[in-house]
Amino acid sequence: MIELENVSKYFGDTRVLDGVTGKVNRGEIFAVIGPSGSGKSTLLRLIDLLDTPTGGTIRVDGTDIHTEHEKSLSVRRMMGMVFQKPAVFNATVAENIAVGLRFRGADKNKIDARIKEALDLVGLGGYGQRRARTLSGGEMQRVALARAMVIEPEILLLDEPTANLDPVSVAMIEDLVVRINRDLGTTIVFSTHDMYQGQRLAHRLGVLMNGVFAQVGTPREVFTLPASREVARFVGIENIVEGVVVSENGTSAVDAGGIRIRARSPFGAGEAICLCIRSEDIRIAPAIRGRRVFDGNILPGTVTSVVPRGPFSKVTVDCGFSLSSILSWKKVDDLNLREGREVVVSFSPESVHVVRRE
Amino acid sequence: MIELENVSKYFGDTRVLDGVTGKVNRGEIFAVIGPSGSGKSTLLRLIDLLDTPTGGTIRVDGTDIHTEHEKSLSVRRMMGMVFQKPAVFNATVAENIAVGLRFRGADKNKIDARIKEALDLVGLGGYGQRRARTLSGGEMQRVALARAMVIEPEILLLDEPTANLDPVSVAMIEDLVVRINRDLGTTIVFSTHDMYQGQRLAHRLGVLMNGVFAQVGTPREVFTLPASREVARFVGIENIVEGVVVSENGTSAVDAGGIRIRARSPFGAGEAICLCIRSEDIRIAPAIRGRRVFDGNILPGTVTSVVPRGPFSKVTVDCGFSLSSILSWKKVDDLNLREGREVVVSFSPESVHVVRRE
Amino acid sequence: MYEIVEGFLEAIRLIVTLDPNVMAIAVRSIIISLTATIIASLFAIPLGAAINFGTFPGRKSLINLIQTLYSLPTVIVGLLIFLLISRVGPFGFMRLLFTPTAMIIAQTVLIIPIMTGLTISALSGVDPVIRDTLRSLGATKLQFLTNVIKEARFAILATVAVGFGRAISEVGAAILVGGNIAAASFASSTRVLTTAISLETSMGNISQSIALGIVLLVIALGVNLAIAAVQHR
Amino acid sequence: MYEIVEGFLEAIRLIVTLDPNVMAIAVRSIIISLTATIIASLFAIPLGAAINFGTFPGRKSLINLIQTLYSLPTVIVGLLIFLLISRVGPFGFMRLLFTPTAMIIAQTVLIIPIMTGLTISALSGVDPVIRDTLRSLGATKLQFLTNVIKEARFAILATVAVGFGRAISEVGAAILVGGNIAAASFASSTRVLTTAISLETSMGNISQSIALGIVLLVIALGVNLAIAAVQHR
Amino acid sequence: TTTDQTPAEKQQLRIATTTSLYDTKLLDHLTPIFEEKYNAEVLIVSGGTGKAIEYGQRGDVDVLMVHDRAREDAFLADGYGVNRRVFAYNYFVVIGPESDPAGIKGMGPVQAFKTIYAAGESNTPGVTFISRGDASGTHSKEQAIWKAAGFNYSTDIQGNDWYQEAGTGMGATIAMTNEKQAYALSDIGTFLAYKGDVDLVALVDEGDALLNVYCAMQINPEKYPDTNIALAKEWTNFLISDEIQQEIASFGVAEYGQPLFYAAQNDWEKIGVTEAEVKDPVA
Ligand SMILES: Nc1ncnc2c1ncn2[C@@H]1O[C@H](COP(=O)(O)OP(=O)(O)OP(=O)(O)O)[C@@H](O)[C@H]1O
Ligand SMILES: Nc1ncnc2c1ncn2[C@@H]1O[C@H](COP(=O)(O)OP(=O)(O)OP(=O)(O)O)[C@@H](O)[C@H]1O
Ligand SMILES: [Mg+2]
Ligand SMILES: [Mg+2]
Repeated sequence: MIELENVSKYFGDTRVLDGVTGKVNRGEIFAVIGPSGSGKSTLLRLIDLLDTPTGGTIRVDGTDIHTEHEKSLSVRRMMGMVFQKPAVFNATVAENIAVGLRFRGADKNKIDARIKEALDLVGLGGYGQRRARTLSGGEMQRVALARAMVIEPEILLLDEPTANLDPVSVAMIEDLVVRINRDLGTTIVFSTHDMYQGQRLAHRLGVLMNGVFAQVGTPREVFTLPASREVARFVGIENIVEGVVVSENGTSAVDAGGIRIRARSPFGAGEAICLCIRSEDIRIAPAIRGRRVFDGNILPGTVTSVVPRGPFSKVTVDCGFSLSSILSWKKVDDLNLREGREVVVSFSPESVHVVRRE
Repeated sequence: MIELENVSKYFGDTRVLDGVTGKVNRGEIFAVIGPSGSGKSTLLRLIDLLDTPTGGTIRVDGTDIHTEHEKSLSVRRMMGMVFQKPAVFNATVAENIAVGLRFRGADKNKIDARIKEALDLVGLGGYGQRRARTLSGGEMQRVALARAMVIEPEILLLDEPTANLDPVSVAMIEDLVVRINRDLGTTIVFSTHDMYQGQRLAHRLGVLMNGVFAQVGTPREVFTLPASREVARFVGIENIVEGVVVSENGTSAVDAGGIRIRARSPFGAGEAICLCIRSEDIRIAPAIRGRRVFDGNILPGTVTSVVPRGPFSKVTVDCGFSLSSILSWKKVDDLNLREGREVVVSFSPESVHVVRRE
Repeated sequence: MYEIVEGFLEAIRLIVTLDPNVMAIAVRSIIISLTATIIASLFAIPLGAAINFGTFPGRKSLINLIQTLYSLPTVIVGLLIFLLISRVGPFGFMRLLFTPTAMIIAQTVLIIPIMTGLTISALSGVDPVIRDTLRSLGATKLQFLTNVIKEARFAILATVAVGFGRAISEVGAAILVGGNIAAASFASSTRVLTTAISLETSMGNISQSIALGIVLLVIALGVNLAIAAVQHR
Repeated sequence: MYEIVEGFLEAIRLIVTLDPNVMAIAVRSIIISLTATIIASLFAIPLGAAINFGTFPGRKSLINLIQTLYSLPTVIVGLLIFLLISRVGPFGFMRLLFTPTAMIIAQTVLIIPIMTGLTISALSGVDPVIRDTLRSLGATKLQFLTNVIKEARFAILATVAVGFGRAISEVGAAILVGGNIAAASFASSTRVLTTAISLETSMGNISQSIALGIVLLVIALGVNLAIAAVQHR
Repeated sequence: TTTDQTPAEKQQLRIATTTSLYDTKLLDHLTPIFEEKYNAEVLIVSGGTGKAIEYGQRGDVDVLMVHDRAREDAFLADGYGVNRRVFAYNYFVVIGPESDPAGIKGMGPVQAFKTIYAAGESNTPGVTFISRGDASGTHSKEQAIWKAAGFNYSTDIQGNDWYQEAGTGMGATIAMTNEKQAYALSDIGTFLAYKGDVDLVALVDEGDALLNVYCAMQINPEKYPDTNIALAKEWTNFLISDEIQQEIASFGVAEYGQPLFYAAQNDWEKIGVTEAEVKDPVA
């Protein structure tokens, strides 16, 4: 449906995109995730013909949209976009939502029906006659979504569509996005800085970093097998430890600052690598003397901090290097974890993901 | 430091705030959380003297800021604010940050030093000469934060300060907020729709709903003992089950649509209540026949959905009513959970929080 | 100074008694200047929009040129139109000179530059996200323009107010191509308020001039109130 | 039509040869209208800002009144100033009539309404969040105003361009209070380009009028280029 | 003109004059001579007769130069002016298209006006009369001729379809007359200035009724003591001096092939004024 071929965009001397290549399939939900300033908005704007790439080609259904100007309008009418900081027209909410339909010459009854439907869908039923300018940030965002949605585009581009919303509204919008995709077959490309949102919604995601897609894949691939240390960090792997592969029988061993860690890796001895371990995969137990039956990595250490995080606590242990684990509050209380306490940290070789260090 | 007394704000006939009462202590980080449109921005704007309340009093250090007009400027100069959709001046980034200092007549050397320092703190070192209008959403937000920060206000008001940021930047900003509070003793009031952020940063939080603070308390209080069903829902308690208290010996029992549930509650027999149970506290086991040794609630049911959520999966079980649990992917695989599978759901009476139904 | 007071009283008298002579002149002024303003708007607003949103070489120079034309003296506009429509001019056959039509043409030409320039200013003030939103909603060029103009309606109508103000208050072009004729029939007369004021002034009737000036301002007030009513809708 | 061509050639000749007579008139026009524009800006911009950001009863009526004054004919402005500064007027003792100072005063008064009105438009276009940001950064009233104006500098300078255009192109007030005097000394003369054009026209020298009109436009172009240079900084 | 380093030392003389006189450039020709002779600076403002008189009445000028006997007398009678001196005269002309549809060529002015009236009333094609209609000296003269022809101006003449009031200056009126190929009354100076650009001819240029007499008056120093009394007197005397009378008589000959003005000095009887008014220097 959408093919990006070596797309680049410079603003003056600033290279924002520098050879983005990828493909979004028809009917797919594709997330563009990446740090602030990585060019997510820029990429979506290029797709929506709001800006011109410095180089490369963007094809929609085979049409090179930036050269075949005579098709511009029809290409654009295939798409709907919600901007990162949406702006509303100085009119009522209903008139705001009607704009796209009016552009397409829809008749009044149809427009009215659609507006009502859309407002209900985004949870703003009854807001039709309000002046859009007086809405709160989150309400505006939902109006913008409704406005893009009512035209039933083939491609929906959403630039951080829930950045201003509370969790209940986020859930509602996410639900809506999934339903639009499922019921209408709309191809959806959205950007987000919330990788969990990427994971919840997207069939595939592209991680935009340093002007290119550092990795494209299913959420599970990206989350469990990040392609690089940066991606690992970005997708929330909190434990990233530098080391060097030391060849050994069967599974490889890694030397991380003098400490031996067992892991599976495709890299040969002597290679500089990073170990990525999710907090959830790290267990913490009281520092009981004596050997425990566990075919993995067991490291003694000292708790350095315990901080709340949602319904959990994040416990950081110094065992030569820092490792963090996520535990329920109850567990923290049960184990009586606090700063300075001696514990053992354990994790299996399978939960260690190894990436090359650059 | 800041006292809100019965503060109300109507826009025409719309009652946005309708008697907000509360107190922010000196040196405290106070979060205002609440759904979209609940009036968080409105409240912050009233504190920053950008709008006038319809009724009630706001006192800062004992000064009724909305009546003692001669003190307006000095009160305002005690405060710095970052807006939900920050706007930058059409000038360079450095000039943007300098504005507040220039207003206070700071000298050039000091301004330059502070700008550099602030840019480094928000991770925009070297951006000083960029035109602020060309920044990305997240970059602008950070400029706005730096701009409010350099004036070293006694009170910092942040309206959803990280709504446009990626997780790495969010972590950086959160860190910064904590440091400003700790190192400079700045009182910080921020609004957020991310309750986990509220929890991570705030000493206390106020849950704004229907025009009032539905609950004010420490994060732990609000998260574990929400004052009402709405608060419970808002702070992410996914399992909320309606029932009626049925008196019994010792701990009370609740009848939830014919199913008996044991819980501790202060309510008398016959009262209509809601049971709030965190997903994390719900265990799922294979439906093994025979009695298990567990002094709690054990309910048989059928899995209705398994959806990924971050590094976990959310498993929903129908056991007369719906209950969801959060399990690691590995556990889901181990138990072979998928739609239609029969399981038993268990949770302890202690993990049930009971609120009155209204 | 007593002439000012006298002028005020005279103005009130003229308005209250609906002095037929003055009313005819006032009505002619309104018809001519309002028509010119409407025609000029039809040119200037689309033109301003095209320039504001266009990306063509020389765009900035064009804007400078338009701003320069703000300074075009009304007499020069009058002269140019005069040369074009006088009997020996290229459009002489239309016999337009010294008719209200000629005055409408001259005033239209006179205010097009300033209306175009102010339209550009007004539109350049529209939030870029609004512009992007319209584009992304699939607006055709025309839909885009009408909607951006609608969004900037406050400033655009202020532009119209400026145009009308300039049209109804100018005298140089009106007198050159109109001639300030007081003929027997309404349609062949070309005396409007400003040319009448200028005549009274040249005759030394200061209070009569001021009275007519006040009548003109009353008319302008009416037109502006009408514009404001549209603006705040 | 050949007058237009002739006017062009004559304009080129006047400019190339720096015709001393025309140069004196042109320089006088620039001095007078630029001074008037600067003085008017000093009044109109703060006034416009005060009205735009003020919340006082009658604010909307005041804006309507200002827009109405766009239509104030230059002759009426000239007459009012004339009555004030003529020998028997209240300021007659200052002997300002028929001096360039009087012309500056008249042009200043003439363009203050439009500059004030356009300043209001310009400032009302500034993003409300920018305004809130300035306030929250602890701006005093003055700091607030200067910074908002800086933010709206594009539109504000466009306003200045409009004011200058109106000042340099008007003739009614200039001739009434200035008198179009061609005296032997530069300082006592009050002939400016527009009054000279009007004189040439009344004498039937159409191509000379057009030539002077072109000189005027060249000056306006220069001023606008200067304004544009500031605008785009 | 000598360039002057210290203009403050120079005395200034302010003169209000009617447009028709000013536009002939006669004054531009005379002032340098005066300025040199009296080390003065002359400031001239021109306007319609009414406006010029207004300037005089308010004391904004030192000298008034007009050509409207009736209003001059009123001005003097009201005590605003003193020391009127007549310095030049010429004749108005009745101009019209060469085709002359009313057939007035060669008639006397009064007869011509009667003929135009008759032709206008009988709707003769192409007969239109354009009047200045601006209460100027020329307009006054036109009204006087209508009166002399036996008509009541406001009831018989104004409001007719063939009679249009231009309400503007002489130049614009000539342009309009040319455009409409109509008749009009013009001063000779302005007509000569326009002659090359228009298809109009002077159909009637003789007759006492067309007499156009220019005078200068000093503003009454008793009313406005701080006018420049001395220079005003000098100016008046300068105008009626022999040397300047000759300048006036020869002015324009080079350019138009005929003089624009006649010197008043020796023709006081012909133009109906006293000898004192053309000859006696102001004391
Ligand atoms: N018009 C422009 N001129 C110059 N630089 C620009 C322009 N627009 C964007 N940029 C720069 O390009 C980079 C990418 O911007 P973009 O808005 O695409 O980032 P983003 O990934 O959407 O970031 P965020 O998550 O903060 O919204 C940023 O560094 C930004 O400053
Ligand atoms: N000027 C105004 N006129 C009318 N209604 C307004 C105005 N400003 C805000 N509101 C309404 O007040 C309510 C609260 O707005 P506010 O911006 O304070 O909400 P919020 O809690 O900050 O929401 P969000 O999380 O979406 O930013 C909203 O329903 C909004 O539409
Ligand atoms: Mg972005
Ligand atoms: Mg908000």
